[in-house]
Amino acid sequence: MKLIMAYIRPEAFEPIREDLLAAGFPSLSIDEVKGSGRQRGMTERYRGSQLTINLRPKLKLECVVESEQVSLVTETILRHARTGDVGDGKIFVLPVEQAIRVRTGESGQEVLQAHESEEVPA
Amino acid sequence: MKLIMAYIRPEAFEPIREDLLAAGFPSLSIDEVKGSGRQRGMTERYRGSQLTINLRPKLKLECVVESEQVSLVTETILRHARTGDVGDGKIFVLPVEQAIRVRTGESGQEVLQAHESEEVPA
Amino acid sequence: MKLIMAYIRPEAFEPIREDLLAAGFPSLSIDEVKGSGRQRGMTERYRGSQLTINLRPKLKLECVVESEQVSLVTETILRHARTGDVGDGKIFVLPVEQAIRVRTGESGQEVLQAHESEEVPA
Amino acid sequence: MRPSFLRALVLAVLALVALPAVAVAQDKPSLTQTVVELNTAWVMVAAILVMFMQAGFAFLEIGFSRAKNAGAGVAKILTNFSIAAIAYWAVGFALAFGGSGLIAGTEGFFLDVSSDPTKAASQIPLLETYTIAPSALLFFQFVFCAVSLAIVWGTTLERIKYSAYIIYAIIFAAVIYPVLSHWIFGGGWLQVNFGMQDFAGSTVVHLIGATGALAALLLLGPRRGKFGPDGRPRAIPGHSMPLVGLGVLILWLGWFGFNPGSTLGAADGRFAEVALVTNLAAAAGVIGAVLTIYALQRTIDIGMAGNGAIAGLVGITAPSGYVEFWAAPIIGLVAGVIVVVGVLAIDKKLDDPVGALSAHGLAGIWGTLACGLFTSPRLAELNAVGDPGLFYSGSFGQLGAQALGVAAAFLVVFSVSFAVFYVIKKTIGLRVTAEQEDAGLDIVEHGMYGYPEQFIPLPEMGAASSGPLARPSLGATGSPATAATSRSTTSRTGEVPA
Amino acid sequence: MRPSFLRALVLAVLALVALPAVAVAQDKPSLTQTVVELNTAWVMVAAILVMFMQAGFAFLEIGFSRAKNAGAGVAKILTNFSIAAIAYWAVGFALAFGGSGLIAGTEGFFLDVSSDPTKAASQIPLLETYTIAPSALLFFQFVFCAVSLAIVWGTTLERIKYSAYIIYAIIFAAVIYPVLSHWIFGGGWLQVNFGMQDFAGSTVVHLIGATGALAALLLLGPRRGKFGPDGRPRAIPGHSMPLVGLGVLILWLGWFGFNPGSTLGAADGRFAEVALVTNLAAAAGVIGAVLTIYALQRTIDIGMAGNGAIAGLVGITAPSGYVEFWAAPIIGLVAGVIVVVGVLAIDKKLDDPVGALSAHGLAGIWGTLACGLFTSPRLAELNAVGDPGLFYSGSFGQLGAQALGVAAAFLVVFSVSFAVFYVIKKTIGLRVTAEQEDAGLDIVEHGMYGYPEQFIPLPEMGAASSGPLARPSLGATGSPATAATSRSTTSRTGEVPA
Amino acid sequence: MRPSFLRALVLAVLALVALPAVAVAQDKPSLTQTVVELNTAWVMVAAILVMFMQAGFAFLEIGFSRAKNAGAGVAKILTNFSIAAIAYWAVGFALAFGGSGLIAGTEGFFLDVSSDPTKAASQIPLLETYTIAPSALLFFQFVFCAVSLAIVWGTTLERIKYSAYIIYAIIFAAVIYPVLSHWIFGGGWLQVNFGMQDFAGSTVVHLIGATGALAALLLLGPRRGKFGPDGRPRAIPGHSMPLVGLGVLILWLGWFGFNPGSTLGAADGRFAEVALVTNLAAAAGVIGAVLTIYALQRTIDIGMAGNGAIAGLVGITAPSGYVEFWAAPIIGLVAGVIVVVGVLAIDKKLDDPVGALSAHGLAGIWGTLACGLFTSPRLAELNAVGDPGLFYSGSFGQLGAQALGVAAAFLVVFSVSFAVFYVIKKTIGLRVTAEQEDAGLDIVEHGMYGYPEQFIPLPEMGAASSGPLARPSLGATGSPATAATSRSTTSRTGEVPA
Ligand SMILES: Nc1ncnc2c1ncn2[C@@H]1O[C@H](COP(=O)(O)OP(=O)(O)O)[C@@H](O)[C@H]1O
Ligand SMILES: Nc1ncnc2c1ncn2[C@@H]1O[C@H](COP(=O)(O)OP(=O)(O)O)[C@@H](O)[C@H]1O
Ligand SMILES: Nc1ncnc2c1ncn2[C@@H]1O[C@H](COP(=O)(O)OP(=O)(O)O)[C@@H](O)[C@H]1O
Repeated sequence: MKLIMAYIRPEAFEPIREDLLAAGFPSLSIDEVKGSGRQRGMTERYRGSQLTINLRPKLKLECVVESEQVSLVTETILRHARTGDVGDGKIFVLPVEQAIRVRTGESGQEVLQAHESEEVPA
Repeated sequence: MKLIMAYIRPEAFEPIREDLLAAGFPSLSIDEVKGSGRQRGMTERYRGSQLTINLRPKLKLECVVESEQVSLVTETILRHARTGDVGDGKIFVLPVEQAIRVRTGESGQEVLQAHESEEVPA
Repeated sequence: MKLIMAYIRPEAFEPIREDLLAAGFPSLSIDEVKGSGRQRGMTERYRGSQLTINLRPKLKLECVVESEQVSLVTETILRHARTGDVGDGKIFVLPVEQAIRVRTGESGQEVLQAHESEEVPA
Repeated sequence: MRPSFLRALVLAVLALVALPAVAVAQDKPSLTQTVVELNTAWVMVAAILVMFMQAGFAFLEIGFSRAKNAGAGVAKILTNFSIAAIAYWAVGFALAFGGSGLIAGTEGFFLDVSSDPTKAASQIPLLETYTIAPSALLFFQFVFCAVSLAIVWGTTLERIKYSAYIIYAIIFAAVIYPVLSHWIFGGGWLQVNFGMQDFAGSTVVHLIGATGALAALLLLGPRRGKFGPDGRPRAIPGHSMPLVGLGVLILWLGWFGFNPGSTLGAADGRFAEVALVTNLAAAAGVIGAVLTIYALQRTIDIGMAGNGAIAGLVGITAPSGYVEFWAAPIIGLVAGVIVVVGVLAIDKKLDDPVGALSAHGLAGIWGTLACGLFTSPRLAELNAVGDPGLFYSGSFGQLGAQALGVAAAFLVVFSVSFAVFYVIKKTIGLRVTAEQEDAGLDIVEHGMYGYPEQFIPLPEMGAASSGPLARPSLGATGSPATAATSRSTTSRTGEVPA
Repeated sequence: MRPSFLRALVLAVLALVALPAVAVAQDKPSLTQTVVELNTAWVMVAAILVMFMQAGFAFLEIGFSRAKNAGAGVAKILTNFSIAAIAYWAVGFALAFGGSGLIAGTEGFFLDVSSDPTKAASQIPLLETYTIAPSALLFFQFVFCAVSLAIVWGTTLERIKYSAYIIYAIIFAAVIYPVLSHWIFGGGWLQVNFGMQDFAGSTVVHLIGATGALAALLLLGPRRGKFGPDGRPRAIPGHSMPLVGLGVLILWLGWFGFNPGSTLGAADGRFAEVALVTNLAAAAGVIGAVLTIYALQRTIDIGMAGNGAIAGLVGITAPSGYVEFWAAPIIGLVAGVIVVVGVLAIDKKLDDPVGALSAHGLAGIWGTLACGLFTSPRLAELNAVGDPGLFYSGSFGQLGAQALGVAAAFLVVFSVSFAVFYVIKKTIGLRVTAEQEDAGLDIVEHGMYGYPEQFIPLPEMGAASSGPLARPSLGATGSPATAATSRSTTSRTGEVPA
Repeated sequence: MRPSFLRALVLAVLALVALPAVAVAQDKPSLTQTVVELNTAWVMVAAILVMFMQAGFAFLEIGFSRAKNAGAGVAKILTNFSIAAIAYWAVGFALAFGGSGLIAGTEGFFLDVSSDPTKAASQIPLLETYTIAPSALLFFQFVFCAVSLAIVWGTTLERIKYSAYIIYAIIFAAVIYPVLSHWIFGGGWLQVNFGMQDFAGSTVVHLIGATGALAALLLLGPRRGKFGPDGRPRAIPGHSMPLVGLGVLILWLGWFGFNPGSTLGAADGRFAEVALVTNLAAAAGVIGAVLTIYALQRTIDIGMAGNGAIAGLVGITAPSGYVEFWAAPIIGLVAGVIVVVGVLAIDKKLDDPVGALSAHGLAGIWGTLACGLFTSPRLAELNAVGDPGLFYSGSFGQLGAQALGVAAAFLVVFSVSFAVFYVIKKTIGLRVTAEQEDAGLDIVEHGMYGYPEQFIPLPEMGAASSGPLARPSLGATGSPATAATSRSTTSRTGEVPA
């Protein structure tokens, strides 16, 4: 199992979510973070003084999937997150050793995403 | 050492924190994130137009512990976070290679949580 | 490649960012999180009732670098984040298996940080 | 309230009201008419200030709510004020001032002075005492009713159902408040038979509102999480002290209509004296509350300072037309102490998020009783209601009348309100479900958060909502030209500007 | 507006204005002079209330904006109000009231009554009708113009350029509004030749503002993301319902100056009747809107409740001086229904974030037409404008006059406004770029967010901005002494207090 | 201020005040009495508007603070206003108006007109000039004192100790402000011996407040992080421009009481002219400030637009009763330019977060001097203070008097204030600790954040505070029935609705 951790532009998320859902990956989490990278900072003005902001808002998308599905997910992300401008972000893949579904307590890679066969209690 | 990364309902956190503290795991971090999973979205209405919200607020709990203590922590989380309804969340375990305590600079797994024997400077 | 994940005091970030930038590590992400550790909680009062806050605001810094550069980064963090008081935070290092630059789709450790030699399109 | 003042002008008012065409036709202004106009102008200004107290209550309540219930406070104030406006005009005003029965008035339903002004004037005995336009009297009395109704709801916030409160609002504005105000303001038994003094309504407006709140609260219960498993109260902080402050300052402002307007005219500048008395008490209320809370918990609780102001104002409301300047800071200071001690005591058992039971209830009782202590002979005579207070007369007589009034008002309003809320609870229900309470009234009853961006994840706001800073090419502030340039000149050195 | 009322007083005003030194010199006050002063006082109070409606519009607009555009609303209201103040004084007032031509006035530019009061009085025919100080008339009329201008901008928010709106503001306040108000308020052709009734400006102020908004909107287009790829509207929720509520309550307050102040004096207390009528309609507007939206979508939309209040107020603005009490709740209720249906319908094709097209446009039309239905014979006569409405007279005559007035005002204002905005669009541009719109007007036009801490990352705020809770040694609330102690006594047990 | 106007009425006032019982007894209203009532009504309305300026200052200050200090602003305004109310009534009013000494008054401490009205009237010489109720005069003058005090604190925000500011507040309201206002308003040496013109207090109220602020600031120092290691100023943005806007609009509103109310009556409608003059200057102030800041930094700084309005208002405060309409936009425009340049210049060395030193100090000086330039002969005569300005008379005489007044006021207030703050600093301390400053005054002094949900982690708010969206079964908006259904019908397809 792998954790796909992608820093993307906030506006890119919606189409990614839709495609992932269609591809059978409904489960993921996002977090609003600030990133510094190659992208320029901004200078703001307030009552004559300046403030330079180097950190830009990014969305961090976290999605744990079975190892063989990593490329499927990263490709979906790349498809929508790429504008070609500096600041598009990065995707990192980390190893995951264990996964547990809280609702049932079951563990293993079948808990990662929703599966057709699975029973849905509520 | 392992990083336990749990996505749970926000209201489940308080009892988990208390039990972990009692069990000798005072050190952890949380973050307010938004998750998408099996849980239904909500439809909101505003001046006649609709807005469908697919992401629900979750709490992400991060706790690095020694490898042999992982199950102790995950069981504590499962005990309180499970309502049996869709949306209870997931727990993931990732390998951690190094841990450093900033205050002292010392590293190794003894820095992860507070230990009885340890010196507490201030 | 490694992910350096550091929980630090918010006020420590600025000098760390500056030093990392100077050392050739412009790329990183931060997130405002809440942490529990050895640090005392605070008691707040509101209309005569009390509320004890055990979680303190921390900054989580995430920076993926080549394996051999981990110590360079952690030392920079330690230099500025250490006050010697309880609550200074922790640094964890996790393995990263893959890194992709969204803008170009290229992957590998050369995407992690900006390199002199690299072409900068926009 | 001074029933026998300037009685001679009444003929003029009648003439004026009855014969507008004549008034228009006449070439020279008459002084009598000008006095009526001046009185009407002052009372309308006062009424407009009191109307704005709705915003004060709204923001007090909103500020003391959590963010997930902030929008509901807006809907609540708009709905209640509107219901009260219609109900009071249709029914309430007639019960309150449409005749001189001991229990209630009987004439003037759906009052329409403009279509038949003589009839209106003949229906309202108070117009024989005060030389103002009938519409001004109706409007002024209505905004008082609306204040009293607004007081009910602070205590119930974050859990009461929309449908529940509108039912009570109709009954309150049409019947409960009007009948009580008839007893004390409109020539009813407490005023006439017992000489109860309540210049602007410490009892009529404030205690009554707080009593309705208490009845609702007992049937409603505390907010989820207010009391721990051990039964100890837990702080559930409101989401915005600045909005609480806005509410308090607007209320303070409105009170300059509330008390000084209750002179129902500009006669001999009395209203200025009432205003000064009011301000001194409010100021002392803040000081009393701040000192008390600091003594008890070593911090200057912001909400308590605000409650102190309100308690001072509520406390001086009944005495404001009856006491000399020197008494005002004393009355206010005591009210400030009472409200803090009251909030702390009540909080142990009941969940009153805004402190209305103390600030309007206890301070309302104190204010009403204070007349029995401080009313000066001069002013008792001027108002022609009751006798001087204990400190002047040495007699407990007036104090007794005041206590009786408080007890009667409390018992009647509590019984009726409890019955109404009980029926609501057993039929349509008084409270939202636990899940709805957790989610917040905004999303549950109103379909959208009061602060959408706080609760809706950024990407759900649509592609256009990426927010500041997200786009790549806004490197330089404001100027798209520069932005375009910066886009093409990004270089190694430009990547991360210092 | 009653042109022939108390005409006799005009000599006194002239004398007073012309001869202040004499007035000062004379030892005894004269009743005539006192009446002028009283009228002036009431009209000034009303004007001040109307001035404060600027805050109402500002917060309505700010609350309905996303947080990234919240500050721009502040800059917009300050700038527009200021431009209007200068432009109306310099040019507008003369066009509106400086003579009795059918199209526009011609005297009184840069009015300076104080330097030459007799001249001012001779320039303004209205001063022969109303006995108030010339400055009060000017100020009262100016704040109306400023309200009308403020209405234009809500519809354009979150995307219009600063430079675009200031240009239109100058033209609107100097020419468009003054000319139209001359036609209907100032003795122009609609008032004189057709007897169009518009007591306080359902058409003059509200419809005109909404018409300008429509012209702007058609050239401006919807906000990015308002309509999905399928063309269906998507909700873009404003960021703060409490601020919307503040706006609505301030507007409601201001309307007690708007309508009752349009009596332009205190004569026989008419203004109190107008106030009551106004309040009944507003209340019914809220009720109508709440019932309608609940029937349609099963939630009590907060913004719609607020729109209902405003629609009720707009609807009663024209009739407020012409109808009896009973008509007010009906007019308001219908306005409340109209505004909800209107917002939902318009939202399908046009992006009007605050609902101004419905609340000021449709309700303004309804209000103007309502005079043709409900105007009572008594009040038509008192105001000496037009005839009774259909329900009294059985004749469609007045309704026709009203419809004509609406059509004329709409067509003229729409054409001129569209032309002005078209020229602006083709020259300096009407709208910020897509990137700027995404980033928000605050940062792009004003250099800083309206809520900096919401958008600036914590560490960028400087080392001093670490914020509460971050520092280690503030263990106990408030007291540094205790904090110091807690620092040194941290122990195993103390590490994580329960 | 016109000392010799309508002097004849004074007997009537005395009679009225002295003999309320008689007034009541008499059957016919007297015109003299009605004039007093009208004057009193206008002055009270004005005073109430000025009172509300407290909310304006509060929100200006709150908006310009960071969120962690937002609640402290509420506590500060309530406390200071309350202290001032008691201190001014007890001591201040007597020093200011209780006699005609050149330095200070000596009678009327703890004034209680109602218990002994003849005495009160005999103590206050001003009541011989103005025919208003004594309480109205006291209240009007008190709210001015409270405005001046409020000005002091904006400069000190985010770091001054609660205990420090209450001490200065007592001294300021009891002594400093009253003595200075005696010199210029109350018949003291600057007014009588030098004919200094200051109609509503550019110097008395605004410059004095700013001077106190400067003294405090010099001893207090800048906020942590304001100046970088290189000594260059760094922006510390306030947290809410909408609240700044609210503050500015409320202040603008209040100014319609401030300047026009300073006529101390309704005589010949002069107050309407003053209001118009005031508005023109404020508008020009906004325009001046916007143009200046745009010229300097290419963005329309929102706070600067607000400062421009205030500077325009402060600038016109002294001249408002002395100048013709045409002068107002000029005075305002210059004030708008001054405030921007002043803020930028001062910001280089001193940390004045709200710009009070410029907006009230520099613009106050400009306004006072402007009388020496623009005062018209007609109005100098009407007010019977000083001579016409340079542009009419060609003489520098009045300008000299104005400059002398400014210098005297500044020097005296600065010295005394500096001494008071110095003693406070050396004893109880003026400033919170660095750690407390970082944590914010809200939590440190008031025990709780002004915005609790912003600073308290969600789970700490208790189990009941899970917030919207968290619960599983609220799938459909609002309706629990549907929610229950949705719970049981969740299926594969229903899991993730589009
Ligand atoms: N090595 C890294 N570690 C952590 N976050 C990174 C790293 N590199 C990039 N990011 C995140 O990705 C965002 C975009 O990166 P940036 O370097 O600006 O874009 P690009 O990849 O187009 O050069 C950054 O703002 C940051 O949040
Ligand atoms: N594979 C995953 N990767 C990342 N986050 C996940 C993943 N699966 C679940 N989550 C998180 O857990 C939350 C609950 O998951 P959900 O699928 O709704 O519950 P359940 O496990 O009961 O089916 C989601 O909202 C999301 O935040
Ligand atoms: N084992 C851990 N897992 C996750 N977060 C941790 C862990 N230990 C510490 N932290 C984070 O670091 C912060 C500081 O830790 P703390 O124990 O107070 O400091 P110290 O290392 O000086 O004893 C915590 O608030 C928490 O956010």
